[in-house]
Amino acid sequence: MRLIAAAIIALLIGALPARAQPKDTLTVDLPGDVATMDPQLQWDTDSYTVYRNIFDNLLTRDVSGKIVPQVATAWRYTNDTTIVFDLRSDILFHDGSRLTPDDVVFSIARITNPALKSPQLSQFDQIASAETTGPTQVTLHTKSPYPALLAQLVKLSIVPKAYVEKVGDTAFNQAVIGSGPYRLKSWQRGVQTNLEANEGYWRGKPFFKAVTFRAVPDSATRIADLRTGRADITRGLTPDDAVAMKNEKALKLSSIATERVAYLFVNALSGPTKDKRVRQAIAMAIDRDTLISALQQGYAKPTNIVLTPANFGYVADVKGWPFDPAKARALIKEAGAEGATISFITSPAYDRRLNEAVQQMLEDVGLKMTIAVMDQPTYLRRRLGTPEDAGSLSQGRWSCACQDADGVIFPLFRSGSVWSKFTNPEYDAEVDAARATLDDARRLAHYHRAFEILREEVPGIGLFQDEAIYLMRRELAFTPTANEAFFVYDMKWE
Amino acid sequence: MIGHIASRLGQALLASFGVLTIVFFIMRLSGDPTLLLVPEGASLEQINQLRHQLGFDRPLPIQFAAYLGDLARLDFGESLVQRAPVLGIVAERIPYTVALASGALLVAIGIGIPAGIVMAVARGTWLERALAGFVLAGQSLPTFWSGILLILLFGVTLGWLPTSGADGIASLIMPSLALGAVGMSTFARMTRIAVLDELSRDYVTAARARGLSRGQAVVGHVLRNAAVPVVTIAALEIGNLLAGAVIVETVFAWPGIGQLAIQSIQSRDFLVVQTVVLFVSLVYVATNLLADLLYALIDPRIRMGA
Amino acid sequence: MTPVLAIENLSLSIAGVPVVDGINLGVDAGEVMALVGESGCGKSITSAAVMRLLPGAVSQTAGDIRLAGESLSRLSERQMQAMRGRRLSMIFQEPQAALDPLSTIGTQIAESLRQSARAARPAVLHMLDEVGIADPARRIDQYPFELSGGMCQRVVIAAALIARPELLLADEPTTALDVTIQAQILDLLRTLARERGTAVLLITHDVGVVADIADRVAVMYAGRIAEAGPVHSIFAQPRHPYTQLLLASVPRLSDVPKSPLAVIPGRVPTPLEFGPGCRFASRCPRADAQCVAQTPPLRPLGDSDVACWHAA
Amino acid sequence: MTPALAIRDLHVHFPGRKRLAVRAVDGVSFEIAAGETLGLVGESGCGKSSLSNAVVGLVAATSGSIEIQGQQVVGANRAALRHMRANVQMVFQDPATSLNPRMTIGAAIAEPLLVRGLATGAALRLRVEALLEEVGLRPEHAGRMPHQFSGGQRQRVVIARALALRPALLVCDEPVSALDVSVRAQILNLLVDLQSRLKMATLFVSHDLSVVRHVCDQVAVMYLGRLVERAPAAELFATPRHPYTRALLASVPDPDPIVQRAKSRVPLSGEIPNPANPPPGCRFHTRCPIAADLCRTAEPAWRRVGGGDVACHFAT
Amino acid sequence: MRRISPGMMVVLGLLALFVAAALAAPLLSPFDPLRQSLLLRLKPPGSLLGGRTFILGTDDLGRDLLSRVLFGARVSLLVSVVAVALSFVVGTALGMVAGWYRGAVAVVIMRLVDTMLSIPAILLAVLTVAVLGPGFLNLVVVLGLTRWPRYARVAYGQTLQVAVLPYIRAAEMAGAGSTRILWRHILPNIAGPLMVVATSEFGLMILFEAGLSFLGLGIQPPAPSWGSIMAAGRQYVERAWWLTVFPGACLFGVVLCVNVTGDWLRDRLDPRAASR
Repeated sequence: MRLIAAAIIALLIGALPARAQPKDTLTVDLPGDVATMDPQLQWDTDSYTVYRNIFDNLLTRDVSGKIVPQVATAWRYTNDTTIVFDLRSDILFHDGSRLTPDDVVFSIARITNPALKSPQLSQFDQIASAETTGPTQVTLHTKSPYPALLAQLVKLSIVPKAYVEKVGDTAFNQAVIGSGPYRLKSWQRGVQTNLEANEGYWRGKPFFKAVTFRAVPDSATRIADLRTGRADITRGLTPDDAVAMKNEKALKLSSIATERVAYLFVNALSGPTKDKRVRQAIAMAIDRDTLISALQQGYAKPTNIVLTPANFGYVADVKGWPFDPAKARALIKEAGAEGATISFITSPAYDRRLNEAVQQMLEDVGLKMTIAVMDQPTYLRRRLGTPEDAGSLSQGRWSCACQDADGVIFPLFRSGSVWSKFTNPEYDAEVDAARATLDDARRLAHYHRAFEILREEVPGIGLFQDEAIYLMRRELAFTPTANEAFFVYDMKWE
Repeated sequence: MIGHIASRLGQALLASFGVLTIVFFIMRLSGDPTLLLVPEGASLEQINQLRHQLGFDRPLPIQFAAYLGDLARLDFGESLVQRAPVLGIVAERIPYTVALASGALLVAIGIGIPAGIVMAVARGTWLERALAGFVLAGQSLPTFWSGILLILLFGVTLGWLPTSGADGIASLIMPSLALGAVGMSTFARMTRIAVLDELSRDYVTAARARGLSRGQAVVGHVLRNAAVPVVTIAALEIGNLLAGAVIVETVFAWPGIGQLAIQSIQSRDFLVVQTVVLFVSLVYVATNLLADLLYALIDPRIRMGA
Repeated sequence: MTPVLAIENLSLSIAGVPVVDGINLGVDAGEVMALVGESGCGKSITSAAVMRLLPGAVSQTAGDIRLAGESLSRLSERQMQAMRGRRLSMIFQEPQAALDPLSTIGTQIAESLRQSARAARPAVLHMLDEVGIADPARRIDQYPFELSGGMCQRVVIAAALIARPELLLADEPTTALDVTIQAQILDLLRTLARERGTAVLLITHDVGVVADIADRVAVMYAGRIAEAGPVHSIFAQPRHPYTQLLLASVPRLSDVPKSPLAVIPGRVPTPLEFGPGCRFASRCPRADAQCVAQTPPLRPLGDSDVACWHAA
Repeated sequence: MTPALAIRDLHVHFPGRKRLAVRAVDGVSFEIAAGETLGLVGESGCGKSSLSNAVVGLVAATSGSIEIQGQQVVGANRAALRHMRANVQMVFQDPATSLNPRMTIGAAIAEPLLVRGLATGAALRLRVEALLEEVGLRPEHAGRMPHQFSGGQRQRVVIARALALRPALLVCDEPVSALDVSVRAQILNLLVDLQSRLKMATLFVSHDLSVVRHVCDQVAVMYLGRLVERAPAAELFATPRHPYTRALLASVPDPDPIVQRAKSRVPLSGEIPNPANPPPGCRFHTRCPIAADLCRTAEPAWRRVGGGDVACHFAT
Repeated sequence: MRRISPGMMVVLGLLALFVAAALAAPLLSPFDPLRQSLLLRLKPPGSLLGGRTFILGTDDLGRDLLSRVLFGARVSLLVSVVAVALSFVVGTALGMVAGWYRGAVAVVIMRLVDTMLSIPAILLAVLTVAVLGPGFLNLVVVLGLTRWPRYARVAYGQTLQVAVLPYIRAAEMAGAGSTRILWRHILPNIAGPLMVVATSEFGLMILFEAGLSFLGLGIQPPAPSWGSIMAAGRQYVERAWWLTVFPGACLFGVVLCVNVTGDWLRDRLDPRAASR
């Protein structure tokens, strides 16, 4: 009780805001708090945004999206399942200890150990083993040829072996130590995370002496924070928010097309959409251009397939279904599906307006659509459950954070995948083959055929490439990237 | 008196146990968090493996027994999402919640009770009607809307108050107003009724017959008598405050347990939700016990066990 | 001699409906004047009018109330407050209800003195003793719920009389009490009134109580006074038919058991049913056309005043 | 012939504060013969209401026996009690709360007949109308709501409802004390009239001695849970033998100032003691003007004096 | 019978107007409340576009706001009425049973009441929606399930008070069974204070639905309720004020009128029904 009282007093009189000072502190408003500081546990966007600034990863992507060195300086395949990494030797953790190949091996072993119960396990479980093979060298073995390996390793943060083993997983999560440009100073759960610059960072001293990440769930409140100078940058805004902020003098908007694709899932195994003609008719009923211009206010780029140009495997020449309501209506009549009820399941996480716009478009071609909004876990349970339970249609925004078709259409449409409500042996063969080779040209050819099958069968409809919108102070220099990375190290005042 | 309190405490703990049971089973019925924890491309085997590791494939009664066993050892468990001890996660939020609830209560009581008294004493006048309109307004606007209006007015346009967050007393003002508004109207209405009720009693006429003015009679006799029903409402209102806090805390980015609870429900972080709910129910129990003690303080009949 | 209380042509109405209609009444010092009548006849509201504690809906439409010659109707509320408790005071039907359950009886008695409970303590102790409460030093700090109904009524009387008012209004002071306690309280009231020269206006429906302590009596019916005069005359020779029937309807210990009691047919008219004539006409065995058409004035007859065309 | 009501050594205790039972009725015995009216007199808190409630089964007796027409009420189960209640009905003190304000008086009177399946439809309606006439109301009143009636008329309705089942025993709990003087006379006349016509046994509970004298054949005086005196009405009022009875009689103000003021008052001081902790010996000794040392220690036996019984060491 | 004051007449009249507008929504609405025109998004009140006048403007999908507010009245009022009716029935029944039988039955029921009251209603509602799924019926069930304890408390207290009145004893003596006594004698006489609770709950239900809409779990789109229109329009408070102000004003008006009516009923029916 006395602790609580003391805490309240501290809350009321202490912790006064570090308001709009000379600003060697950057304040970031995020929609949510960090779930775990441990980079090998949660990897939701908000957590990732924060801890990615504390840790270095084995590999990273540059602004153009190319995979480039970070802890690893170079890598080479010695055979289809073995890859050797050369590592930097000049990286120090925040406690002063040196980052060694053992730390890298430890990080891989740790995240692939089921006992850690890491939600990221499935991204790394193709790795069979890792070993130190030299003073600055690590060798990885995969279970089979795994083309997406490098893309996955971009997300592998290197944690300090000695420290983690000493304090244990739980304590590490509370007080992480990394080798990145910022170190964790304090973490007020649910409120904010304070980072301070790692002055001895191997890439050079960071521009901002400190960073504060605040958790502000309501986007209207985040915008108000920006307008009053309480925060310097925020994300997670809708296109309408962006339009409203266009004329704010002190603020500027920045947006980038991401690897996130907005699509409609179409259940090919159950309900009225079991009929291919109905699926094709739905594809023709959707007016992408209006969605992009009216709802997205232009903050999106059309795509005909369920993939964005930011991903490997994107094929521009697979033509989508044109917007043709008359033909759609005819097709539905032909299928005898006039007035059939299309059940659309969704959650508050997805844009309500898009759902309703789709509803209107389907009704315009003679279908009936009911929308059922449930909370995210319930939605997932149904969407990933049996085809009968998964609804006929739903909206999706997919990003594998690997910028590779394998991370998108394989889980979405390959038979046996929990997301897939579609079976097509030819399609399965193509995506399996694309996964089994490291040859980019061959992979692309497989994906081309795979997308042609998807176009004909319509188990999903690509809508547009989503854009990430950032609102920030006019003088902040920040270049957003397709994988929505948020490196404070790369930001500065202009 | 002590026996009474002990029996109330026993019944209250029973109620808390009921709360735990209801919440436990409803949460489990609503699905487990495995699907939220796996990355988007995970296969069914991977999902099932994680579910097994987390123990959600066990029969519900066994999970419940295990939970109660842990609880009996005061082990609140570890959050699935935050991977930290639940007790710590919840405890960190409690000061914020207490601060917000106190602020809101201050608004509710500080405005509501005087307004209620004035409404009762000035019954039938324009003053009563004006106050009634003002007071009921607090109960007639969705907080998610009034909250954003407050932010735009006091935060953005006037720049008087911080738009969000929890640093210092200034940032407590707007959330307290938004949250306290609902309670304020409840208090005002109940106080009005209680005071009117007392004003109609003989002892008020008797006091006035002894030469007390209406005001003196109200201050000297009525208010104390009217306090008992008002204290009852106050105790119940604490529960409502914590419930209303869910939306207010979201709008104002106030890191209290309301926000924690809703986020934990959405992420099916069972143990956090259960601990929050347990805390709320214990607060409810405690405030009701406190109300019992207050009755005794106010009313000699209860104090002396008549 | 100026009467302590003089009610002159008092008329009261509730939301425009007349409920008390031009009554006249006087009470002298040391005298007990009983205002007797059945429920709804307007007797309680008359006493509230004297205290100027009328409920919001009731308004005084005519007449004046004088306390020792001074018109109360003309006083401001503040002046009236200064009078209440000091020059005129009141006791109530339900003694438990008339006391604030959460204040000690000492505090409540002291209020009439406009002194703090501490300063007034000796006077309060003395007064408690005077109203016959044993062990006043202990009782003074007790709460009403710790006292029996009879003791509470003694406390209420103490609070009413401590400032030695000239007039005491007693509204059904013994109705809620047991007979043995009623006898005690009536004795106490009579004794204190005599000793202190207090004028008492006793509101009651119980003719036995009237017979016990009143000096004079006014019988009220439907907002008007039917008959008024000395207790002995009225009981010995009631002249108004209502008074006659009222007295005859009371069972007495001296009656023949199970013999039919006198009955007044019908029921009391509500204020909305008041006609132009005598308000008892609809139930009166002697009523005729004149009674229905014209209001009988209150006129002297023997020792009393009677409002009946046929009284003789 | 079985008496309409026979009470033997009846105790009704309630849980009180600090584990002390409130002995509301503490060893009372009496009988009411068929067609007879017994007045039960006493001040508030003496236990007369607890006793009458126990008789009709609304509160449970702690021990002892209550027989209505030979049927035991104490310890009877729900069904037996329901059956028995056809034989005993009650008239309550306050007509304002004795009738369901949301039910027509016709429905209220019909209820006992309806729920026991004794009459339905037209027969029921006729029966209700007859009952209304029996108590001096007009049949067309059946459709009205209680608030449309005066207190006296409501009490008539309550009586009609109690008569519907033609009970052998009628319990009247202060039936006229809430009524105005002139109305009281009407109800008393009605009760006397009904008694002579229907020959019901009546337990008439009242604090008002003049009313009791007017309607009762027998009178029992109760003080602090016990009977202190029981005698035929005429005898009790002519020669009260217990000092408490005498005090009660003296306290009743006579509606004649000459009689009243000529009366010698028996000073009865003090208040009724706490029934949870009654005084030892004679319970009345704390207030009794003739109490002696004996009274403070020995409980007086119940003995026959004249035509009645009395519990006083000194009664003659 | 007291007369109704002119002020109260205005309030009751306004309430009747809202109900009438809701009932007559199909007749009064100028356009289909669900019909979108994505090109006519967020047009201000009074806009004349393509030969159509949008009196209250359009929403973020280009639907006519006036039509949506009118149809929203139907949904909002219906949700409240049904939810109040449901919780009224459940709570009153349980409260009366507890008050009538007392003893163990009362302990069990009233502990359950305490239990329900100590779970924040909105959390319980969110969880229950997750279990039952969304939809009008489920929403109403959720509201009913979470709000019944308030009625139960009042019904319990009132039943305790009424149960000792002579007319209940008379009914017992007449031979009436418990069911008859509860239904014919107790319920009609405790209905007044319960109605007062119901009126104050009515407004809360509208707000509650709005709160769930804010969390995305209220009425299912595209059907409009005042709460869901406001929750959706909240994002445009500055850019398109009309989206929140008009439904907000209606909501405010109805809740105010119902609350005033509740206070008035309370003063009229039962000045002692102070505590919930």
